[in-house]
Amino acid sequence: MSRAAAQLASFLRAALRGITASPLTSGIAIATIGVTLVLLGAFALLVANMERMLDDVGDALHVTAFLEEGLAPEAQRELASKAATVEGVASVRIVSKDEALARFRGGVGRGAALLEGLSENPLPASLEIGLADGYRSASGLARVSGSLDGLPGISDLTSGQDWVEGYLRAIALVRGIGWGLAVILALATLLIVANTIRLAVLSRRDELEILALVGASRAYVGTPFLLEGLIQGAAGGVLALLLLYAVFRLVLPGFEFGLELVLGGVAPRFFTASEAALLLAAGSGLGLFGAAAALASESRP
Amino acid sequence: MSRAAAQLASFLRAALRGITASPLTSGIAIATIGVTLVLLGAFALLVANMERMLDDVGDALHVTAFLEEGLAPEAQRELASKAATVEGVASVRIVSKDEALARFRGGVGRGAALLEGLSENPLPASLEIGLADGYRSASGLARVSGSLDGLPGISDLTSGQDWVEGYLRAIALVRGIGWGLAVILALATLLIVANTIRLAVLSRRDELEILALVGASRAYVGTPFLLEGLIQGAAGGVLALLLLYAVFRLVLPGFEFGLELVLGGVAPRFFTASEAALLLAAGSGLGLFGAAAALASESRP
Amino acid sequence: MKLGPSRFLGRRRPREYAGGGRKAAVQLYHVSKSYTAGHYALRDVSLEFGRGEFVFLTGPSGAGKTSLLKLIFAAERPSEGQIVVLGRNAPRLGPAATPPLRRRIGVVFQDFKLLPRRTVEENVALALEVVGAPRRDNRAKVFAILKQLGLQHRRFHHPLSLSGGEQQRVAIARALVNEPEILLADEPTGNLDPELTVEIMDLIAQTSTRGTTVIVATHDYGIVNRYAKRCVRLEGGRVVEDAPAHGATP
Amino acid sequence: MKLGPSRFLGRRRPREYAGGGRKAAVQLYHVSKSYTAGHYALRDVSLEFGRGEFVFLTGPSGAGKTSLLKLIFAAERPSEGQIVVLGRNAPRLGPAATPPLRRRIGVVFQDFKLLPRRTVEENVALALEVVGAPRRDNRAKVFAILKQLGLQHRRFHHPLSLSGGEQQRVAIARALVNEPEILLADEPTGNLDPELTVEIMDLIAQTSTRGTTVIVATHDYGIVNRYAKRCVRLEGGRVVEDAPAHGATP
Ligand SMILES: Nc1ncnc2c1ncn2[C@@H]1O[C@H](COP(=O)(O)OP(=O)(O)OP(=O)(O)O)[C@@H](O)[C@H]1O
Ligand SMILES: Nc1ncnc2c1ncn2[C@@H]1O[C@H](COP(=O)(O)OP(=O)(O)OP(=O)(O)O)[C@@H](O)[C@H]1O
Ligand SMILES: [Mg+2]
Ligand SMILES: [Mg+2]
Repeated sequence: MSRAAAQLASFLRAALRGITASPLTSGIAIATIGVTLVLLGAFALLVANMERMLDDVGDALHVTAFLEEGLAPEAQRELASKAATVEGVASVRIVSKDEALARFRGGVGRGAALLEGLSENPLPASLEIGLADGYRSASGLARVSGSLDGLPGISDLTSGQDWVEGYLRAIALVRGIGWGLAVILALATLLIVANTIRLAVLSRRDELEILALVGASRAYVGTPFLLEGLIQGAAGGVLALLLLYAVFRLVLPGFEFGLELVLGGVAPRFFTASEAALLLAAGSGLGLFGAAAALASESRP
Repeated sequence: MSRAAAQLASFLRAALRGITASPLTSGIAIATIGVTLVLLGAFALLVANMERMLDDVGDALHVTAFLEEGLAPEAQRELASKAATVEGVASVRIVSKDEALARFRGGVGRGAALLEGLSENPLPASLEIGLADGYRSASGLARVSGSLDGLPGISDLTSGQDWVEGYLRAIALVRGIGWGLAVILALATLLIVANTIRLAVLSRRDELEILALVGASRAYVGTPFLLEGLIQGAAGGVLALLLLYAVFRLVLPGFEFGLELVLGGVAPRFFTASEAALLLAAGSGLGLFGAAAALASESRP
Repeated sequence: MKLGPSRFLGRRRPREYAGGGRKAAVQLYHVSKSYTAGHYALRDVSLEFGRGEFVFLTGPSGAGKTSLLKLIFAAERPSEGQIVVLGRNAPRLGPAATPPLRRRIGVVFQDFKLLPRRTVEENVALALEVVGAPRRDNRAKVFAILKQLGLQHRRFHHPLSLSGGEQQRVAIARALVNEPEILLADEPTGNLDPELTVEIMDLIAQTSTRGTTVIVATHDYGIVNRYAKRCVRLEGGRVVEDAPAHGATP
Repeated sequence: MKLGPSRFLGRRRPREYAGGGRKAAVQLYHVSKSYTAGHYALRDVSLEFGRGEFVFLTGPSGAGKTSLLKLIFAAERPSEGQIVVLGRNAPRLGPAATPPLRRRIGVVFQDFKLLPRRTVEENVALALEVVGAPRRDNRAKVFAILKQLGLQHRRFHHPLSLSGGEQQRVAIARALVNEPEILLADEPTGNLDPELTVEIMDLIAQTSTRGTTVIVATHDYGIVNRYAKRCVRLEGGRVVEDAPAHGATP
């Protein structure tokens, strides 16, 4: 056991020597990995925060059921509780005629003061029906609307469905593009990091050859190189995390107001500890992979 | 002149030999450059198309000026032409009381049929005032509103300005984030490409040294290396363009419907010839820069 | 019936090198080596080197001396023929079995093959580390061999800052430090002055008296004559002379 | 008044090496070279080599032979002293002036320094291309010199597939092909057999009769004695002997 530890220590020493012996090559490799992971990390953060915002928008989605004129408040309440039992309904809120008028006025602006002269409030009372998680889609919306349509006392359901459908699709697309780009970026990162490590290792192929000629086993030759890749990848990951955190802490607060508008009041969040660990692991794994690929393309008996 | 051409030809031959002599290293370098430029190019396309969509949204932005009750159609037209002369106003459209009611009904849905019983149309006529290019911002909007406020016959201006302001800021932020990310990506590309070329060149530093010892001038040693970087960069650029075009032609049409929603009916466009040339030039320039940096870090008398 | 002849051929082969060889360190049977089609670096070479034997390998430039040494420590495979090294069929060894064989063989390469990023000490220690020997013991051994070669004051230098002769001595130290069963030395004194050449050849000769099989490729007939050992002469890839040792060491 | 002495020093220097040297190809004045503080590879060396002169440089391993040659073709700068090569102050030349000087000097490096990615022919042609000579003429010249060195059949090979002696001959061909004014050869026959050594040394000696200054660092006293030329012996970085040529060529 202590012998294995000694062996590992000597491999580590060899790996560190490899890194420090050509500081320029190593520095370039680490910087490249760091920059690539910054890109990936920044994008992951953007998508994650966008997801949360989209969830918020989803919360705001609802079906409006206009009630028949002259329905008593008690009957309205009864209808509301009935609607709440419909599959796919998460919440029901009663909007009275007065509340509807007040909202209308707010929407049309001061010009709506002209409505003051009306003897009667022309707007109907309605139910604002929130959708359950699985139903925040065009098809879910249609299903819920269908179920509600039969209830007595409901005169009409929002026909804004076309628009909602489009809106939901757009959101799905934005989400799709976001994740699609993230996947492409991840693949690109993989390629770039692995290749950078490969280039760094390739520049030392004569060393590999000499070691083999002196009778070094594959493990003896390969382990320090793999460790070197791992260390460079991890160093790139740390660099990326530090950069991202610095930007998050120092730069973002300046855009607080704008961010609130884009994220809709959702406070932007940084990586959780496990996500940060994942980024580090990704860097290390990529470094390892690149070194292994370089080694494989060089190995001879 | 023919001697210079012969010299250039021999430099080119040396550069190509350098590339083909280590196909793995060159291949890796070209692939890395290609992937990085694909990222940059894809993002540039996204931002460019988004810009066009935002322009479209900007076109839809307008100020609504509610007119005093009982203003004769002739007076309305006069007011409209007066409003059109105000600085920052691009277009003026008269919305009559009837049209306003029709729109309102459309907005509230079938439930609005309840309004039918009304003896009088409670909604005011208005002017829909489009903004000129430089005025599609919160401050521009306020300036135009201020100028219009004094005109006789106008009872009120849209107080939805708060919302518009927020909306415009959000758009500015999206635009800002888009360009910010593009700049970061461009810088990352610069670093990655330049570093990749550097690594590829560093692996041949002994060759540089030997050439210098044999009495080669700096130009003789350096030119083929610079050409090599240039060629690799250009090859990466071509690779990126081909990949992007393939995605644009083969993959995007599948998402046509979704795209229309996001881009608001604007057909997505590919690079213009000069933009494509710019991408190529960027690749070549980066390759050249990387090679020059590598050379500088190696050069001795 | 048609399969007969080839079957016989198949059987005949193992017999050809099955017996003997207990005391032989290296056996070559009808070995040929061709790097490029139509041109042979070695042609039908059959040789046997016993354990503890000291052999000079001579011949003009391009005769195939280095090629022969490369075949013995499995850096190249023969185009034809069989090679048995320390009882193992060298060219047939897989990637896992080759390193252990190489660790029993010390090689002084014609172009030294030192690691430029490691110090002299580390380069020499490499041969020990590769075997997995504990670090502590290594230092003493490395120091001892460097001292014998007059390099102890250079042990923390890097190979590129050494003179040609110093580099050559580091290569010799690396080959000797492990007390290998076979020592292959390719032109080991080409960069050394006559006094040093004698000193170092004496050192190499010593190892052979301790049981190491030593094969030295050289152009220096001065030392060939001085030691009066067995001398194999190659020319154009063929063995043209195999003169046995003729007398005691000087 | 206080500035006086240093001014005088400033003036004195140029005078020291201003005169003479018209016929001298290389002049060294009190040259010392130290790579690491406290240790001198060369110490207070003053030498002059005339145009067309043939000189052997001998001495034990680590004596400073290679260092001396490196100073002459401006691969290293002296720690102290002055060096004038072909009328130019070699160590003071900037990056633009060094290459033109080097093109007038042919060097056979102790470790060959061939480009592994170019063929033998291309490696030799390098010395001509660097001067900017037209391609067509080069081929004939390269072929001629390769033939003289017995390498014409190897001209499309890459250096790594050559034997040690073949590589050394390529290095010699590259140094000679340009008919340099000075030829520096560092252990040029360390990997060659005696017959080839004589052939190639004869070739090198010929160039000196054609006006090239030849400086050959070697351990091979056989050839030193054979040619009976001027022989400078270094030991521990100092010139310990400077024996003039003693007789006609053999
Ligand atoms: N780049 C360097 N850095 C540090 N020390 C060096 C360097 N080059 C040479 N030396 C040292 O300077 C001394 C002289 O070296 P040099 O190469 O000139 O010897 P040499 O006479 O050519 O020896 P050999 O015959 O072994 O080639 C040696 O002790 C060597 O270790
Ligand atoms: N890797 C290779 N590829 C092609 N040809 C090779 C290779 N290695 C050696 N040769 C050729 O094989 C022949 C024998 O080479 P080898 O290195 O064995 O000669 P050598 O006896 O060691 O010569 P020297 O004394 O010059 O070192 C030479 O003609 C050489 O060009
Ligand atoms: Mg050889
Ligand atoms: Mg030397």
